[in-house]
Amino acid sequence: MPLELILQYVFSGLVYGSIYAAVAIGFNIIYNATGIINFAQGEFAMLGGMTASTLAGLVPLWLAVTAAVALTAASGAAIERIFLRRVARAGVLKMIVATIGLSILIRETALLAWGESVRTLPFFSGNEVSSLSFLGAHFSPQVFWVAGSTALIMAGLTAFFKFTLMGKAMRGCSANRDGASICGIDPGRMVTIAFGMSAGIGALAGCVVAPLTQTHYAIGAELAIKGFTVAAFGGLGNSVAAVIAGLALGMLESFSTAFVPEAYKDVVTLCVLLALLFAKPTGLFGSRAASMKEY
Amino acid sequence: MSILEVSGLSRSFGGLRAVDGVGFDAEPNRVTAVIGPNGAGKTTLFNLIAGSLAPDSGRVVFDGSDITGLKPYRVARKGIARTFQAIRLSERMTALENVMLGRHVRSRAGFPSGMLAAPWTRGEERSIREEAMKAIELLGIADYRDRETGGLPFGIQRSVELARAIASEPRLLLLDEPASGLNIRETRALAGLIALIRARGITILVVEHDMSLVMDVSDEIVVLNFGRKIAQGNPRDIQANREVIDIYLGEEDA
Amino acid sequence: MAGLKRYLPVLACALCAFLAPPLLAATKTAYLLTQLTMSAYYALASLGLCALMGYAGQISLGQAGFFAIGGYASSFISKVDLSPFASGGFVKFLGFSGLLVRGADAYGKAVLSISPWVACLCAVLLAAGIAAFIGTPVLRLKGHYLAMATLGFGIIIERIVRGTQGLGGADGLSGVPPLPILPGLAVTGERAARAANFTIAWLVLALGLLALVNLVGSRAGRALRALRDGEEAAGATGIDTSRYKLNVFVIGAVYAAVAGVLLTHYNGSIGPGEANFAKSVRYVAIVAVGGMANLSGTLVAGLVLNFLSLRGVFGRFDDAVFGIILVLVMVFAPAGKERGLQVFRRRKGAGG
Amino acid sequence: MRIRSIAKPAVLCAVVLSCLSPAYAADPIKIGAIFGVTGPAAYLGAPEDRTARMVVDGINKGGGILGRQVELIVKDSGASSEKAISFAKQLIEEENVVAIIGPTTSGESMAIKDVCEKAGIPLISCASAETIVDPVAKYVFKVPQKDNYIVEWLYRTMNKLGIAKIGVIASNTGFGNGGKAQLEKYASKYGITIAISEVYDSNATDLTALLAKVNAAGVQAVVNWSIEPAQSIVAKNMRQLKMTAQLFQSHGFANIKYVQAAGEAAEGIIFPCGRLIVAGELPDSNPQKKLLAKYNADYEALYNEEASTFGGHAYDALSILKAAIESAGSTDPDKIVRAIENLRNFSGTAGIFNFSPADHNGLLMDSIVMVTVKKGKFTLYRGN
Repeated sequence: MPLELILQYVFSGLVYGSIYAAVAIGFNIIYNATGIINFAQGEFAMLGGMTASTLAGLVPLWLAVTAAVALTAASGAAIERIFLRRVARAGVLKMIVATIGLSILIRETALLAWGESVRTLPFFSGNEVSSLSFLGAHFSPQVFWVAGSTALIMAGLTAFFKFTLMGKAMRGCSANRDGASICGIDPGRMVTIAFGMSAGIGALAGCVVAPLTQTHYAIGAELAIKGFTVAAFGGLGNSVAAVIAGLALGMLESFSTAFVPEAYKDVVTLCVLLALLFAKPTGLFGSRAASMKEY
Repeated sequence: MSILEVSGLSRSFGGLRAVDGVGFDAEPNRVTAVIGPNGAGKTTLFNLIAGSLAPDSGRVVFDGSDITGLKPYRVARKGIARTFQAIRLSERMTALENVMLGRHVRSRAGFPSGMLAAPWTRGEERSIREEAMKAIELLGIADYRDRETGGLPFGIQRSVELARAIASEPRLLLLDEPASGLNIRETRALAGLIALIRARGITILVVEHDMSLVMDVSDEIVVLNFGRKIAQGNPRDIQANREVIDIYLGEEDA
Repeated sequence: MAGLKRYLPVLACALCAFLAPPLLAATKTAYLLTQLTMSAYYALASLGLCALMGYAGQISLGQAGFFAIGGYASSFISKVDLSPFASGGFVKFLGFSGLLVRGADAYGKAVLSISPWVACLCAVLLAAGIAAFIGTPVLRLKGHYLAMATLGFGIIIERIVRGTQGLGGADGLSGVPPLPILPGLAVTGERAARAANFTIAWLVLALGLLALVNLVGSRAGRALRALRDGEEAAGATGIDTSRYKLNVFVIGAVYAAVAGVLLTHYNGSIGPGEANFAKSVRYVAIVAVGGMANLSGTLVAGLVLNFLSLRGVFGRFDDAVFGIILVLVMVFAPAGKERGLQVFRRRKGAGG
Repeated sequence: MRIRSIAKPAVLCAVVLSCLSPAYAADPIKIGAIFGVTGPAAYLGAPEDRTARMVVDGINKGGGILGRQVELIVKDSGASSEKAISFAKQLIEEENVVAIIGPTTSGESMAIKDVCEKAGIPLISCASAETIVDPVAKYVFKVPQKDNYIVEWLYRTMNKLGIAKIGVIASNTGFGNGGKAQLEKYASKYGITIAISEVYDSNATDLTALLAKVNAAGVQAVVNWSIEPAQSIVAKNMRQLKMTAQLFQSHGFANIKYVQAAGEAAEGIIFPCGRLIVAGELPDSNPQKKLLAKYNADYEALYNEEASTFGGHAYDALSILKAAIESAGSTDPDKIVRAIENLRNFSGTAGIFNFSPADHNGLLMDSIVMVTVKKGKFTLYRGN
């Protein structure tokens, strides 16, 4: 295969990978704080993209994106407060079923609010046709925004969890819920904040990718499945691993196009996930402890 | 000839050697107790024998056949029954149904015959029910028969668990801290039950740190400390054993 | 649950199978038979999932995958034209044993195909085989991983049936032949056979319920219920927990495959929509609203919800209704007694 | 809105009319409609649903058909064939509809083809798969253009532009696969070699990897056959990959939203479709012009979004049905079918229909024009 083609696959793999990684990070934050796999995580990305596209018509792009992220974060926290607070501690089976129901509800409301039509977001730099090239491979400048935002999210999270008081409190709460509450940390509030943060991160991922992939009410389900695949791939709860696994999966998907028709791309990804789950259920970098958290 | 031979059994979690080269034999239809202060590795040893934990090294031989590291259900099928420290019953099933579960190893109706309600299974079901009722009457909990175990008092739940173990007609019964959560009156009743079970020719291995129960029921005592066996003998010798007193300093009159 | 009380739902279902057609004909509402027949088959698939989720406590988000395997395999095998291989030994053997059917395709060309009975049997066996094959590793997983693995399985099936030209791609397979049962009686959507097909569907549903009611009351059923309430305790009483989970997983798959086969022959066609994630979620919602470990509850919920959905009562909110059900059932469902015991255990702390 | 009935106004008119007109059967003519208003085919089903309601309101305001008001019963099948079957049987046996229009997708149409044929109820499908009308079923028609006409227009244009080596990509839907098959079938006839031909997932959100592979095959043009948003994504990805190949789309691109989504990348895309979206540029002599202009204006006024060819299919289905009932003078299914088969140069949004017992689609090559995009607007393509 010629070098440009390989490089081309690398760049498209980078785009896929960064999107999945951002959604996977959202999964991990909620998983760490609550042990819940939030199947509605994909819908947060959809909400982010759709809100931004609506606002982009009224206000400058950067404001539309920031507002979309903030609004979605708020709705994520509210959803946890209203719905999931009562369902919490009801056992794994009920939690999964509740979040699936929630993702359907969010999607249907989005259908009601925005209709079935497809929306897009202006490119952050340049427009649909602007393209950069590197060693013969061409790609849209938006790719830097996508990869950059994921890197930004990673850096921000590491800093948040390491240096801020709330970050440490949240880590304490996820390590031992009862222990944390003894030291005066309100686990309930931590969970709400976790949902808010992961909703915001999902929304940012949704906004950054919208110019490339466009967005409509039903885009969330796909993202959730891929995001979870990456989270499980890396090891539930481990966000650094999620980024590595995300990029690995992205490359796998884009290179698989060279051998398998694109329509079977998902079959390849899911077969790899299933093989991994059977071989090492805790994921590539996961530890036994991380997977024991599913109370 | 001893019914249970444990030799060189050890298991560590990360750096901690919870059980370190423990070996002992249990004589048929006698009560062997394993005691030791908290964290001595009693429960770990118990789980290694019962099969819910795989040992790092060592052997467990039951009635001549090696059961080291066998899965719990295979251990149970060899004729070893066990109870759990925190009672694990099916709350949404009645006491009778729970005890009937004990007959699982003694019956063989499978999925197909179950779904087709094959005629021969009716006979087996009847015998399962009868055997279970025998164990329930033996344990004196007949009038709780049709009540869901979730709502029963703690002592009765313990009896149901014992009845379930007895119903499987085991040759060896493993009791994991049976006295935990029981008051004085219930512990004394438990001692009676253990004697009753022993009289039916069932060998008992009990892990317990309630000294009054241990001294009352056991024929042989194994003492563990920091994962190692430090003494073994009949209750009187153990009471007089210097080392045992040291590790229990001041515990004597608890 | 001893005694004959637990067989009442089975009796009721069987009675409906015979009484409903004349009753509906009398009240001029015989047109409801179609949707009631289709709902019965979907309820059968939900029953299989109820055994798995309610009685063995294992979640599956891939039930629609098995439904589709049943439907697609049966329609593909019964439609494939064997005339080019007519000289082959195997085909001669089939002909000799009376398993071949002569017919004509849409263009009137003579076609030699396997009798739908053989196709139907192969389809169910295929589903059982796939369930056993993937069940072994999958059922070692717990909670989220199990949900994810079954979800992944479902999507793989959906992508395969949607992407394969041989299976009609996104249009699915149509022109599926009727499934003859007795001379003059066949599973088909023909208007003349409407009442007979209703009876067939509800009898099959009654039999499916009967088998599970028997199972729950049997030795294996007790073991399943113990497994659900505590896998470790069940193991200690001699129950091979992984084999039992696998058995229920395969039974659930067989129920879905049988439903898939019969409904496909009844409808005369099957589309990739039968395998998608939204369908699996519906089965989960029906089991959840039916009360998780409640066979008759699942049956009633399956019939009612599918009937309303098939009549278009929910209109464009069809998916939304099932989403709302899931959230409400989970928010208001009792947290389950096992929660209580678990809290007790944590406070006690393990000694020794 | 379980049964989206517009019974209330219709019944009112019926009452008024019945006391005026002789004791004519005042009960409304029931027409069934099955559209995928939600679900994967929402971009087609929703405009079809909105158009159908608009057309029926118009018919009823104009006195209905044969003096009887029309009751349109719309069912949202969400593009799933099992629901289409259930609704078809319900519409036929319970609602006793005179005819059914829709469904939106080919899969659903094939599923209920036999149901309508055996029940003897006319079905006018809004889906384009060739197998709906081939083999011909007496009661089953379809209004969208034949795939092979679209393909032959594409290949004629390529011949004019001297393009001989192309890449074909299509979504794995009935629409996509149908088009890809026709493209492969007619390629040799026009001396076109297909260097690479592949299917992608209908809800694909990024096709750079696939297009890089297509580009590496050294093609002069790419044909993308799909109805999903992927159409705009293909356009953007090709420009981002600096591909020089000319992009051809299918008639699925005839919705201005896809142009808006593709932005500048849409410039210069060429695709064949009905005349609806370029109605303004048609010469006044064109018989369709008045009709298209009216449909565009009415639709935009009512739903403030531009009309699309997909909505046009519902428009044609209903107007053909109305014309057939009126010319047959009755709602008897067999009379309606014969009337449709005798319809000659009937002007619809998709083209001029000429039905016959052997041709239940009625559209010929001339129903299609080549269109391109200039400055974000559709315009007739007049050669290079």
